[in-house]
Amino acid sequence: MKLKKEELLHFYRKMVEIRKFETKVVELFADGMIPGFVHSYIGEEAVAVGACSNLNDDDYITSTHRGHGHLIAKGGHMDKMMAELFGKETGYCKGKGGSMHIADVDLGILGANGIVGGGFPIAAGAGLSAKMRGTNQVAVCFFGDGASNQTTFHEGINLASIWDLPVVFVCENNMYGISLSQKEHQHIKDISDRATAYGIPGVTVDGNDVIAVYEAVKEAVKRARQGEGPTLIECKTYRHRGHFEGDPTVYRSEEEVEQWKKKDPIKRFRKKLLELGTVTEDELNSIDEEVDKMVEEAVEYAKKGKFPEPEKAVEDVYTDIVEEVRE
Amino acid sequence: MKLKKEELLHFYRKMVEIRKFETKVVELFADGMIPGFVHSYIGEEAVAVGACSNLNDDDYITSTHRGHGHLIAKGGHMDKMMAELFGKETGYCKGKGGSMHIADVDLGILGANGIVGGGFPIAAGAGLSAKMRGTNQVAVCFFGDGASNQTTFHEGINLASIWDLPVVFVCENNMYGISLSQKEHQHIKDISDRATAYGIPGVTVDGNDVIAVYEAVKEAVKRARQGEGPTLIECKTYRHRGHFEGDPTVYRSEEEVEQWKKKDPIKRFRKKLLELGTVTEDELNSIDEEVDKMVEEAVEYAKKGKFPEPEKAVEDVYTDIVEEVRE
Amino acid sequence: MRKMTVAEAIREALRLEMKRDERVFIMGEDVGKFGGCFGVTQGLYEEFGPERVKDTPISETAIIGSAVGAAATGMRPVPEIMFCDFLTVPMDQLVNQAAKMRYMFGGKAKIPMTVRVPVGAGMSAAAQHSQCLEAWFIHVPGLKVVMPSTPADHAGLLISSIRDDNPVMFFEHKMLYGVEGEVPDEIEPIPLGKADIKREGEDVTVIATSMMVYKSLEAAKELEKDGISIEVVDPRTLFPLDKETIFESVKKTNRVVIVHEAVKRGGVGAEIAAQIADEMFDYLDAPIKRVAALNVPIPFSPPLEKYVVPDVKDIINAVKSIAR
Amino acid sequence: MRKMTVAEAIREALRLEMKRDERVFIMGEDVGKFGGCFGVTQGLYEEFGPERVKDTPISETAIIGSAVGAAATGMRPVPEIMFCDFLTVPMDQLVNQAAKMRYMFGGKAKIPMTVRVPVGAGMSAAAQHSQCLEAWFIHVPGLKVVMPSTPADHAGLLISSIRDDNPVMFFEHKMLYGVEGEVPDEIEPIPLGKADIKREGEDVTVIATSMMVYKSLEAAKELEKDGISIEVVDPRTLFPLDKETIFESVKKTNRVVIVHEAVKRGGVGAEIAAQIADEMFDYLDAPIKRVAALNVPIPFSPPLEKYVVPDVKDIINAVKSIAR
Ligand SMILES: Cc1ncc(C[n+]2csc(CCOP(=O)(O)OP(=O)(O)O)c2C)c(N)n1
Ligand SMILES: Cc1ncc(C[n+]2csc(CCOP(=O)(O)OP(=O)(O)O)c2C)c(N)n1
Ligand SMILES: [Mg+2]
Ligand SMILES: [Mg+2]
Repeated sequence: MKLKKEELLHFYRKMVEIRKFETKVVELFADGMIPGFVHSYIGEEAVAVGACSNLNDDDYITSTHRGHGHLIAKGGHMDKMMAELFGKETGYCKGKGGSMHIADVDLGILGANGIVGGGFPIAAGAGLSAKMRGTNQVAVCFFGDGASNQTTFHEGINLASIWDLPVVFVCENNMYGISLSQKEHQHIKDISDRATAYGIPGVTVDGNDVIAVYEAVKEAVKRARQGEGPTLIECKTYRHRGHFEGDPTVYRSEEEVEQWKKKDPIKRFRKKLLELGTVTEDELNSIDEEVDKMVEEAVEYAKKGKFPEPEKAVEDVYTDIVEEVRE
Repeated sequence: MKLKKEELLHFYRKMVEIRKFETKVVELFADGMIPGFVHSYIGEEAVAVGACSNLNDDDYITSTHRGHGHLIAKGGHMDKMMAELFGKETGYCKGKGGSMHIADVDLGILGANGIVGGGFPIAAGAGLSAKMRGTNQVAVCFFGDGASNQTTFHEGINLASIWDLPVVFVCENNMYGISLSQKEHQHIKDISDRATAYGIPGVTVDGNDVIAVYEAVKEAVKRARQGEGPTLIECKTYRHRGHFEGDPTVYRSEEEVEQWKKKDPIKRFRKKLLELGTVTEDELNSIDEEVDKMVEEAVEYAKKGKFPEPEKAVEDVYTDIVEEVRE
Repeated sequence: MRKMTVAEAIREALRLEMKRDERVFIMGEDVGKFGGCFGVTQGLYEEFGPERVKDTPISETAIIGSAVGAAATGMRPVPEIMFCDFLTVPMDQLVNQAAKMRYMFGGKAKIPMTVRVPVGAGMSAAAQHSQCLEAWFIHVPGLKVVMPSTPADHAGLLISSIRDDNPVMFFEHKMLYGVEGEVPDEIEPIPLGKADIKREGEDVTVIATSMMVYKSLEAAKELEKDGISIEVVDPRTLFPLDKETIFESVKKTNRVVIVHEAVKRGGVGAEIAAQIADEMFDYLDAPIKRVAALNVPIPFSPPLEKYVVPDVKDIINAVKSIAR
Repeated sequence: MRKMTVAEAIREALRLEMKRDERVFIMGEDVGKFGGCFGVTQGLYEEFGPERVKDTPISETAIIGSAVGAAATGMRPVPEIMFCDFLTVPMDQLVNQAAKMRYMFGGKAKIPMTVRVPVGAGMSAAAQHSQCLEAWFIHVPGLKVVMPSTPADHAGLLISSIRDDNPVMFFEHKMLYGVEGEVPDEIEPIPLGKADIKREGEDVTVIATSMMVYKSLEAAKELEKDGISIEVVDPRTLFPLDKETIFESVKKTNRVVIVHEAVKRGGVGAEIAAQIADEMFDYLDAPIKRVAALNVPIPFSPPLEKYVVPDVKDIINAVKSIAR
């Protein structure tokens, strides 16, 4: 597949956005600026970017507890994300959601999700809705290797398969569900093999190769838009950091981490771009700098925002009932 | 495989027991003697008998809403079953369970189950327990084609697969989950294909051929007892009657039913036995007559029993707390 | 006015809303050509076709979860869960997704879906097919909970539920499906959060839901013979709860019996009693009584089942125990 | 006596029972080499090995369901569900299988399993990681429900739960894991169904659970300054509930405040209030007050979370509103 330069640069920029955003988040978390849990996406950027680069603004995604990357890749605004992580009223969810619940429904982002596997049937429902409304929207459902053992995986994909729903199930196989390695939590090597159970195509790609992800998802999105139903795509990748910030990662070896860091999706892609000669080092560096600025601005925005007034806690439970929730 | 005559006769007898028991139940239900729901096993006898003939008394089974056949095949007593169906205190569950909850834990029968798919993890747990206690017991989990789309299918089998639990998952694919045909509820033809998702063996057999079922399960039980883990066996079969008694079966054609009735597992097996020349018509007829008598006795037993005293309703909720459940 | 059964009233409400709004659709197990396990959706498949009356696999999690996804993206699904007892299966999608999504997103989503659920004992369906679990759902902020009694209430409240922009749990008693009652020729929405006084009375307020409204009305007749006049208040929606109407009645009678079919411990009656014991304390002249199922799983055998579930006599006894 | 945190006390109880009875085993997500999401099972994997401290896939339904199967066949599993909020996933196995199996089988099975579940807010874990859902389970006949506060109570009650032949839901507050207290050198089982008076007092009975016991004790100190003496009753087990102790206290004070962290509507406080409003009506001199979380999903941002969950001040205000 021939990719245009601007596409390649888009991949690069988005991956760098995620990396730098996440790097900053890790820092701020350590500094006590971000409450709650933070699950870093560092190392997995090629998946979100490769997948979402196939989507339009009105296409849907469902995300996970490790959602920042998906949100940025789908076009989510860094400033509102950061403000949400801080718990500010200027955040995406007015401080009510936090890292695990950031959403931007207008951008088709149906939310990060604190429930492992929560997104499967929701994505199927978004696909169903698109189909019933006669649009050609698709829904991409991101999930982890661990999530592939949840109840919802089975029911969500089965439903999508029988109704030929326009859904792409994108597995981020980072080889661990918290401390449990894939070998320990399932008896298969390739999660894409599970596609057989639903009579849908299943493919495994190098999840640290943004172009490989992009192309696999492109094909799946095409099928979906043509009414040919869902696809299961497994992207083998790795999280550089612990499961959450603060995880001592006793369950994996330093060597393993180092091995994977060598396959860093951004470094690899940068090298490839330079080798191809399509772009210059300067171009890439200036992207890096632009992104640095974006992240700084996002932090500024977040810091500037106010914490929500406590009384606002009673709003947004229902569309119509507010004060009565006190009773 | 060479089967001894007594084995063959055992298959025949057990299938006839189920058929005659069920035929009587249908009659009694129509007469208003049996309250609640009744799901007839007629037409599927070869599955229960073929599978359970591999089991010892201390092996386990988990059954379904369509459980009478499994229970009889595992050695359950017809009289206590019938009394339970009548709701009598002399029944297996003292009238508390009814058709969907008959159990005989001493015979390893961990209960019929009113929740579709309820048995998968329970069977895995029984297998785990056997393994931890160092016995060589196995657990057989019966389930329908419809149940293969439940949450529990996925999690139960996955668990059994990673821990090499001694469990055999026996699917009774009777082509419908109530009104929905398999074609409509899943996008695959052979449910045994789902074994791929767990890296375990999957086989499909003619579920109306008791010997085929027997042999497939034999192999699986052997694997299980040797610590090699679970197997998924799909038995293609058909229920002659509606989903439950009273079902108008608008969703399938008379022709289809007739086709399958031609493949009646008992008629077929009887014919085969006679062709093989191992048994005489007289021998089979006398089994038929013995079973007729058994069923009559079971009905007598059931009729003779008393309904439970209403106050007994508060017993058996807990092992220790009784009267306090009124509060 | 015309006569309709509860099942017919529900079906008519579904029909009207599906005709009025093409975003409304039905999904569930055997709701299509089979017409529903209790025949409630009969004819709708023929009228609206398989796209809008969707037969699903036996996958309650997928049913509710896909309804959530569809509702969040512009549709108005009306999923059915075949028996209340099976709500245990898709609880996560109901409780952690449907109920909380709007809030977690800071008000930036709405989930207009109505989950229809048959509840109740009375047909020897035993422990896994007879429960009333509505109490769980009033404990889940973000959900509304409706539990009607008459055919007219089922129709009017179902219409409001479907038009509501929030997830609504709509509990129907399976033994009421065949019960007849008057239904207006033009079915109008009945607002959620408005109780209905099913019978006026002076001496004791009986707050009853679903099937127990009928049993309370029967009890009322018996009690009248003894000179005791009860007021039967049917909350109809358990959240929002019409405290005003309930409290007005308590002010008048100063005595309360709460009746529901769910097991007593932790049931909705506890919440209603607690609200009265707090806010109406000064008006109370007697202990607040609850009549509900024994705290046991529902047994199969008819004499046991009958014993466990509250009946007219239990209501009469409770009323008499506190009547002046 | 020695000092231990709640986490240590739980761990010690697990250790003792696993040493005493080889049928006892632990299973759950990351309970093994990781030592549990909150570190509670740390060291047990090393001591008892992977067979008895089983790391499971992220499959709550399989965890609970296989525990049921193991319990029914001679083992005594102690499964852990990582956050109370995830109980929504295996609800069917808890409610329709574990709780009802014995009954449905006519008393011919026992299901000795103890489900350990961290509850509660306080760490900005937001709506899907902060709930207290114990109320659902008192509404399920067949289950016992334990919710301790002090380290000693956690230890003693966990031992009893593990030895109990029925399925027990054991709720631990995650913000209490680090809280220290005295624990006997010989840990003895504390019987289920016995409340504990954490502080004697004369004027108002405060019935509080879990974390709220601590907040009530703080409130007690403040209130003392105003001359109000509260008796803090910790039920410790929500079913069986020690009505006797609670009622005795009410007889003495004639005034009741119930405090829990779960949202108010449909919470356990409703049941306790309802029982008092029925059986203790004649002893009551004031409305029964409940202090509980607002009826909203738990929000993320610290000021919001703090506002939603009850604190010392809320308890003080409630007590003052009814104190003589
Ligand atoms: C239903 C449920 N169970 C458990 C958890 C706790 N938990 C959060 S993330 C996680 C691991 C998920 O693993 P995986 O799906 O592989 O995603 P990854 O974290 O590796 O990206 C677990 C167990 C949860 N949030 N929801
Ligand atoms: C969780 C759950 N959902 C739905 C039902 C209602 N129900 C009872 S039997 C049945 C069909 C089961 O189909 P299958 O598994 O193929 O078994 P079969 O009846 O064909 O033997 C359904 C939907 C149920 N009992 N439990
Ligand atoms: Mg992972
Ligand atoms: Mg079937």
